[in-house]
Amino acid sequence: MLKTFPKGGVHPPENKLSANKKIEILPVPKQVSVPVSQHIGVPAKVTVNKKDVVKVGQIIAESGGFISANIHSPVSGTVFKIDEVTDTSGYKRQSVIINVNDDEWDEKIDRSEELIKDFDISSEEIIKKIQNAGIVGLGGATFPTHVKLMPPKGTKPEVLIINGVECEPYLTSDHILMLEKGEEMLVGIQILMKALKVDKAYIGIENNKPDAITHLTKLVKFYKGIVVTPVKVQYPQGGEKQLIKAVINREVPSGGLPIAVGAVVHNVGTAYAVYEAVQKNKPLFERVVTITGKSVKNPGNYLVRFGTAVSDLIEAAGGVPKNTGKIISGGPMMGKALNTTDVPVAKGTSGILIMPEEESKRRVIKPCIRCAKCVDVCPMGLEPFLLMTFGEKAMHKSMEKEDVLDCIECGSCSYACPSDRPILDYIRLGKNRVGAVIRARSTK
Amino acid sequence: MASKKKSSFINMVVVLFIVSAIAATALAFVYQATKDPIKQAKLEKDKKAVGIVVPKFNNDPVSESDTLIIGERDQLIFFPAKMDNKLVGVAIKTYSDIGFTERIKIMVGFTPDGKIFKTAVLEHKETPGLGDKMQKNKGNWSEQFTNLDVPNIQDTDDDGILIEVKNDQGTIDAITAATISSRAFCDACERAYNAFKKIEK
Amino acid sequence: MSKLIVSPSPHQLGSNSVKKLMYGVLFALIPTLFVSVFFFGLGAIIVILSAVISSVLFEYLITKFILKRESTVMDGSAALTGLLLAFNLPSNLPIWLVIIGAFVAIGIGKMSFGGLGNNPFNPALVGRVFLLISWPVQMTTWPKPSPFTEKMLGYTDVTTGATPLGQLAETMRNGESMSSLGEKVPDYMQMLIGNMGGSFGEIAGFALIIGLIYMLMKKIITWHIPVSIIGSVAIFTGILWLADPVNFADPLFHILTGGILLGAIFMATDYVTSPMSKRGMIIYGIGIGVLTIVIRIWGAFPEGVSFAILIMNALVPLINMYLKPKRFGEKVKKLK
Amino acid sequence: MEYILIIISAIFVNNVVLMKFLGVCPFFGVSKQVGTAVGMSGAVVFVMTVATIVTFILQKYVLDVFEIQYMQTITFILVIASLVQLVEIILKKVSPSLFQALGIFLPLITTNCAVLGVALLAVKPVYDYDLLQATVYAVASAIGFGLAMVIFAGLREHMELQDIPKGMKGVPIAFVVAGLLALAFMGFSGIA
Amino acid sequence: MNEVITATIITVSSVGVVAAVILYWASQKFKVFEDPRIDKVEEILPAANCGGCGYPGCRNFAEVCVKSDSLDDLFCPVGGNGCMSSVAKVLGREVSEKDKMTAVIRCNGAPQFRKKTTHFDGALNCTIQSDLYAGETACQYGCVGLGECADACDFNALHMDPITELPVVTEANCTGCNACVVACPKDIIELRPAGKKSRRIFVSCINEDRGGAAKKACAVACTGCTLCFKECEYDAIVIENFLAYIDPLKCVLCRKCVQVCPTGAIWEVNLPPRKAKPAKETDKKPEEKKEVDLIKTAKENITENKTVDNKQDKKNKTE
Amino acid sequence: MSKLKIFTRGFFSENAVFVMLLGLCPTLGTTTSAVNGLGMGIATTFVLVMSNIVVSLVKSQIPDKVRIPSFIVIIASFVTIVELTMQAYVPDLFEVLGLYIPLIVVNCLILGRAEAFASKNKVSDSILDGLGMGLGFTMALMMLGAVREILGSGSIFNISIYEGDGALVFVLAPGAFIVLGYLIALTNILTKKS
Ligand SMILES: Cc1cc2nc3c(=O)[nH]c(=O)nc-3n(C[C@H](O)[C@H](O)[C@H](O)COP(=O)(O)O)c2cc1C
Ligand SMILES: Cc1cc2nc3c(=O)[nH]c(=O)nc-3n(C[C@H](O)[C@H](O)[C@H](O)COP(=O)(O)O)c2cc1C
Ligand SMILES: Cc1cc2nc3c(=O)[nH]c(=O)nc-3n(C[C@H](O)[C@H](O)[C@H](O)COP(=O)(O)O)c2cc1C
Ligand SMILES: Cc1cc2nc3c(=O)[nH]c(=O)nc-3n(C[C@H](O)[C@H](O)[C@H](O)CO)c2cc1C
Ligand code: SF4
Ligand code: SF4
Ligand code: SF4
Ligand code: SF4
Ligand code: FES
Repeated sequence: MLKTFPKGGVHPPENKLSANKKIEILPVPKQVSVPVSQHIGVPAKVTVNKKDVVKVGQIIAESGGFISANIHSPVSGTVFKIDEVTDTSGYKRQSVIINVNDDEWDEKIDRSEELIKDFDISSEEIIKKIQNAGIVGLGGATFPTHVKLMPPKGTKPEVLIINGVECEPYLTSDHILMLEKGEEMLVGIQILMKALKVDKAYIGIENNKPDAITHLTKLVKFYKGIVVTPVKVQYPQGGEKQLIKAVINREVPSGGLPIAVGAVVHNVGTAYAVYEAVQKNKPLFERVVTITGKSVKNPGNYLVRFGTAVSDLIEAAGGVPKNTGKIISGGPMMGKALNTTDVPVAKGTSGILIMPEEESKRRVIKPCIRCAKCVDVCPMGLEPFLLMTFGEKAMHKSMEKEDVLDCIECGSCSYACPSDRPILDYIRLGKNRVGAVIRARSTK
Repeated sequence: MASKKKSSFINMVVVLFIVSAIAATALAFVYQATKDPIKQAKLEKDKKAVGIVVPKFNNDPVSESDTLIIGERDQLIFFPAKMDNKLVGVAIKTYSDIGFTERIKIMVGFTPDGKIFKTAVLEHKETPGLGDKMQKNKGNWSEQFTNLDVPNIQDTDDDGILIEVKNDQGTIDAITAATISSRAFCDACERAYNAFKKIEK
Repeated sequence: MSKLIVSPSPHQLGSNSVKKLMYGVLFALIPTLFVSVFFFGLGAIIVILSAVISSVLFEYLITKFILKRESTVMDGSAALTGLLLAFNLPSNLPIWLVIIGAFVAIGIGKMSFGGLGNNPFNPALVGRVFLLISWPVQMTTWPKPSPFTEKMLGYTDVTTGATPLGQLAETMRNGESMSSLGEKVPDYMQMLIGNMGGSFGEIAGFALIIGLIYMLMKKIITWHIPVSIIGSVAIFTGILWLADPVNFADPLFHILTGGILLGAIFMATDYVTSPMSKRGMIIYGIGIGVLTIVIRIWGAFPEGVSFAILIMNALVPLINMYLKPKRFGEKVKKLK
Repeated sequence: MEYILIIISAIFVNNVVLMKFLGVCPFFGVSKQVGTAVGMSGAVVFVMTVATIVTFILQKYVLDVFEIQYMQTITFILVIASLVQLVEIILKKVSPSLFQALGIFLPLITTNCAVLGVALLAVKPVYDYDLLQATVYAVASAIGFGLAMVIFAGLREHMELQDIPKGMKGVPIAFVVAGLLALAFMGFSGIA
Repeated sequence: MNEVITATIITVSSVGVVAAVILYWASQKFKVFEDPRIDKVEEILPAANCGGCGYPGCRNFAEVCVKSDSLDDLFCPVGGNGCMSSVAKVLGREVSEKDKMTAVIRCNGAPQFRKKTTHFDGALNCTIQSDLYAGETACQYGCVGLGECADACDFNALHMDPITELPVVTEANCTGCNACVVACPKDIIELRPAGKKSRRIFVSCINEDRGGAAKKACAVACTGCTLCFKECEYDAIVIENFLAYIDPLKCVLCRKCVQVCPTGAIWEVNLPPRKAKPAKETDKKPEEKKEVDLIKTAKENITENKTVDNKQDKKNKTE
Repeated sequence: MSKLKIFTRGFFSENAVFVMLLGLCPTLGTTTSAVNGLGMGIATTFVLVMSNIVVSLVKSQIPDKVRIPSFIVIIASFVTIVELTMQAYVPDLFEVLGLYIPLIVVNCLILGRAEAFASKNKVSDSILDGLGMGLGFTMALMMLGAVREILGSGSIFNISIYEGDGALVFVLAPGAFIVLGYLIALTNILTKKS
């Protein structure tokens, strides 16, 4: 039996259309707009002014606090203006707009392709480097990586788990990264292990990527303490609590962080970014983005500079198809629908999915028939139908009692519901409100 | 709002005493006044039932009634009906506890030869629509008992019981879907018949 | 490209739908339908048609004219209620009673609560029990099954006979031993294929089990409720039987007769009226099993499944309140 | 065995609320939440038991002796009313925590038909109960009341979340639910 | 007097007296201090102890009345309204007459002024939409039109206009309870003093974008052009983040700002129709008129059918 | 309050059964037929009116702490009077109504009116109030009884109106709840509309 989490989950059609497409480098656009808030936490503070000339990799916005991250210029050119631009959040946010001129990189960055395996540098220095490079989790949540590497007092990391699951349908960026940059990633993992002072790391990979599993299994022989763990194809295998349960059979307590059970989870992309930052001095200003969708002409995986407009990326894949209904940043289960293609690619953009109109529309909502399918599929053991009802009726106390805050917003419940009820919509609403109530209570 | 009297120990007790006493006195008088009518009403009921279940008579069976003791606790009252001092029938107030709900009380009238003349239901709590079909006004089921020649019933299963429903190898058709009530009715009749035999002696 | 559509995640929806599930259950009932028509002929067809048509019609009329909501009849749940109600009736029941049953099931049992998904009690069983208590005579006169004969064309004038459970009740009431029961009822093989008296949908054990397997394969229902009902019936009657084989019938007899299979597979599993968590489902199933046997053996009714399911339906809110699914991570939290 | 029969009969077969229609007002009034229903049931068990014991003694040793059975109603209700008040006063002082749990339900019990009803039934000549049997009968009846009420409260809490049509919302649907619950309980009839 | 009567009287009175004595003794012995107001309230209540109020017993209800902050959700069906108002009197809880506040809608962006660029397809709830993104139009401040405020109103004072897709306040019903203000995720609704004779002037817009962007997003947005600010002689208008705000306490209802606003963002409510203006001023008028006409014709053009469709659509979804 | 309003509110706006949900046990327990409902209603009305009269007469003499016990004794006396009288003159009806006659004592309707109205008002008003409430109660019982009788036994006031068996449930406990539920829904809808 393959390892997996104990309860719930769904298996949507995988649709990994771009699975075998090599990473292509997307040409640098004429203008980029780089949001200063590409991560969870405090937005970064802009350090450049209008008309300043910047190089690739130069800092343009400084971390605004502990949970925050530096932003580096992804291009070289002059700062055109600093203005509010709609980003993937759907709201206007402060961004640095740069007119591109040439492609001049910061001198410190090592641009060679050569693999550097050895590192001899202390744990603190690693973390410092990572922090300076503005690395955030590339698995979706964009949580600043250096914070995760500094476990709070009283906790001790025991294992590092690398999330190569990529359980979202359509997305393939992690998959291709593991195939093409496997070795670099493994070095990155060793660096992370050193930073965390652990000697065990697992790479969890879903069983639908046999090539990545064999490739990495072959490679890990040369890296001490790293094990490749194939896991069952089951959404949301990539959720960190689920992955931890599947790989090391520990349950992160309700409301707790992975570190409570001695685990730290990082995405494969993050590991690769760590490699580049530490061994090549390259800050985080580009990433692999999958562009995909059933009607997209050339689905593929592109290495994209942050700040590039999504429309440019779509253009590279053959343009916006005629019957487009929805454009999603991320996968179909957790991604965010965009209201315009004029938004910049950012650290959290793992893929752009274009859905045809007929698949985009939600169906008519019918009454809950209490079929318990949502209960069956909820990986957190919640009762989504009940939470939704409470959400609709604004019964916040009941929601809190029913552990609404444990919901990881995986959307399995909405997916499984035969009555097409917008369960997660209301749960999210309730989570926000309950969260606000709890915050208000704790400040009292 | 009317002014409220403050409570003190004395006035509490006194008032409650007075109220209770007045109430009790009033009730006692009402009781006195209704005592006889109540008794009368009860007798009337028996009388009416007796009138139904035995042939014509001209004595007062109620005043001539007597209690018959069978077994340990069983007490049945019987009412002899006489025409010109000649016994024309005996009405027996009988009961059964094997009905569907609580006790069933019926009056069974016998002619001196041991035939059932007629029956009348006095009291029962069987389900309306099912068990209550034993009442005359709710169906003609009890017609079966009119002139039932009890002494000549064949006791097919030799259990010594004569009045039985067909399910128990007897001769009586049960009320549809209310075998239990029917069985109880038969049981009461049987009890009355046994009493009758005793009186005969 | 016209206006982009924006909605919260997830953007992909599963292929399940209420309609699919309901029609799936209807499909699973087809074998049973054939067997019942095979044994009860025209009567079965008449009762089924009148129950299904009147259920659908009542639902349509009530949604349209009283609740003034969007019509929901096409989702198949009304037809399913009608069919299951029919399966719980004797095949010679007068049509007007079938129609009243459908009215009670849909009107009182379902639409008074707001229609699909809102009713706490199983509508078909509400209809059935209502009829049973209101017209006990008609509801307990069972035609004899008569495969392949010209009698099949009879509807009201067919010969009647007792059901095995009726025989059981009679036997127990008369204090006779179980061996005398064996002579009066068909053997188990006959029972399994459906050659016995009773409501015409409950007789066909074999066909019902085919339906169960189909629904399990299609993931329409899970095993928890049927298995816990049948299991608890088997265990409970098994204990009684082992303790006193003279006065109690054996477990197989209890499982094959009466509505246990129909109830366990198709009626207790009704989503709307059953618990939401797996643990809850098992408790619910055990409750139904035990109550059924208690009513069968000690109660006034020879058959108890309908009542047992209704009683447990009433307990479902409490079960849901106290038997939650196991939360992820909860245990660790408590250990701390 | 005799006691078991009394218990089963009083809880399931002849359930006070659902079959005998006693105590219907609190059954509807205090069943909006399971928690309250449980508290009320506890209070009813307590009062019904004590009241039945006291009235039983009163009947057998006073009313029957002086042959003034017709004063039954008035004496019983006086006893029950005073008893409830007494229990309330004492409980408040002696065990505030228990009072918190039960006390608030006590006043409601005076006008609960079930208490007087059960006390009256327990002395009915047909049953011919002795004191112990009467007590068991009272306890079981009260449990039957509580059981029905808790189940009903669960159903009502559930109905609150459902999409009940406008005209039926609230009390009407509660009655229909009670009716269907009674219908289900009919399944127990005849168990003896 | 005969025996039965004697026995009756003795029994019943002694039961009565014994009860009274025991109760008195117990109530003395087991006295517990309680808020005396509870007794007072209990006295007013009918003591039917029927549970009709939802609380077990009158005393409990009295306690709840005394302890809770408001009597709004408390009602005794036996005593009725009169009883409840006496309770309120005892507890000194009559609502003191405050300055009447009324809700105003600070968004004027009906669909014909504010083009929809996307279609929202999630659950129909304003907060859900605004948590997700800025909204179907280019104005990220405006009303999203899903009626959460109207649902929050307990007094039937808000409804959604199917044509403008904006909430409309029925002033007569508005109690100024603040529920809609809390409900609206976009902070569209403001409680303002109802004003003399219910006359008010306010800016019906909260768009903080720069003029050009605002105007592009919505034809009736406040662009922060400062014309009104300059016009106002009473310092009632402040402009911050390209948005004007009229201070209700300073505004004297002179209505000058209303006329100068080029986008019609300033609303006047319950003011009498303006006297015909001297001819000179009319050159400004057409523009203003155009706006008004726009709304009018839009309303007329939308056939009834469409309105129904709209509702149907929403109903379908919520069902 | 006008006399008329005191009298009529018991029928509609404050109907004991349909609106205030008081006295439900006899309402459900005795309404197997219209006649039974009528009988019960009249008995209750009698007690209600009489106790209202007495309570409003003695209201100022009763100390507060024993108010309730005293009222109960007064009510219980009238109940006993009804009991005895019925036993003497309508024994059949008495038997049918059985337990519910003594239970009039605890009918919250009566104590409620005594407390809420009679103990604060003039005798004449109290009579009107009692009559109105009582007749409203009687009306409700009769309606419920009539519906149950028609559906359950196929007759009304013991006059058969259709052939064949009625639906037995309506005579039994479940039917009582269900019919009352729908009647209340109906009154809700009707009173809201007007
Ligand atoms: C408010 C917040 C605080 C966090 N604090 C820590 C922390 O102190 N240490 C840590 O290792 N991770 C921390 N995390 C990171 C989470 O454990 C998690 O890895 C991150 O949110 C991304 O997970 P996801 O993509 O599964 O949502 C924190 C996350 C959040 C949102
Ligand atoms: C439902 C769900 C599914 C997820 N799926 C993936 C996934 O497939 N791959 C992944 O790397 N992270 C996934 N994540 C994010 C992880 O939980 C976690 O945040 C991430 O692995 C932490 O690594 P990072 O900080 O390096 O991003 C998912 C999160 C959730 C809540
Ligand atoms: C609610 C209810 C009330 C019943 N009332 C009676 C009754 O009053 N008398 C009776 O004989 N059977 C009554 N029965 C039916 C019996 O329990 C039993 O089923 C029946 O007598 C079986 O006998 P049968 O062979 O006549 O059908 C009642 C059943 C139920 C469910
Ligand atoms: C597995 C399954 C079983 C069902 N069983 C019943 C049933 O026993 N009785 C019934 O009326 N409806 C049944 N339905 C249909 C539907 O759920 C029912 O009408 C709802 O209770 C109406 O709200 C069933 C549906 C499914 C999917
Ligand atoms: S409730 Fe939350 S965790 Fe559970 S399935 Fe739904 S979205 Fe996922
Ligand atoms: S999956 Fe949908 S229909 Fe089923 S219980 Fe959950 S919310 Fe209700
Ligand atoms: S005013 Fe606010 S709550 Fe009301 S419809 Fe507009 S956005 Fe929604
Ligand atoms: S005149 Fe109109 S647009 Fe200009 S600032 Fe004033 S309100 Fe805004
Ligand atoms: S009449 Fe109210 S409890 Fe019985």
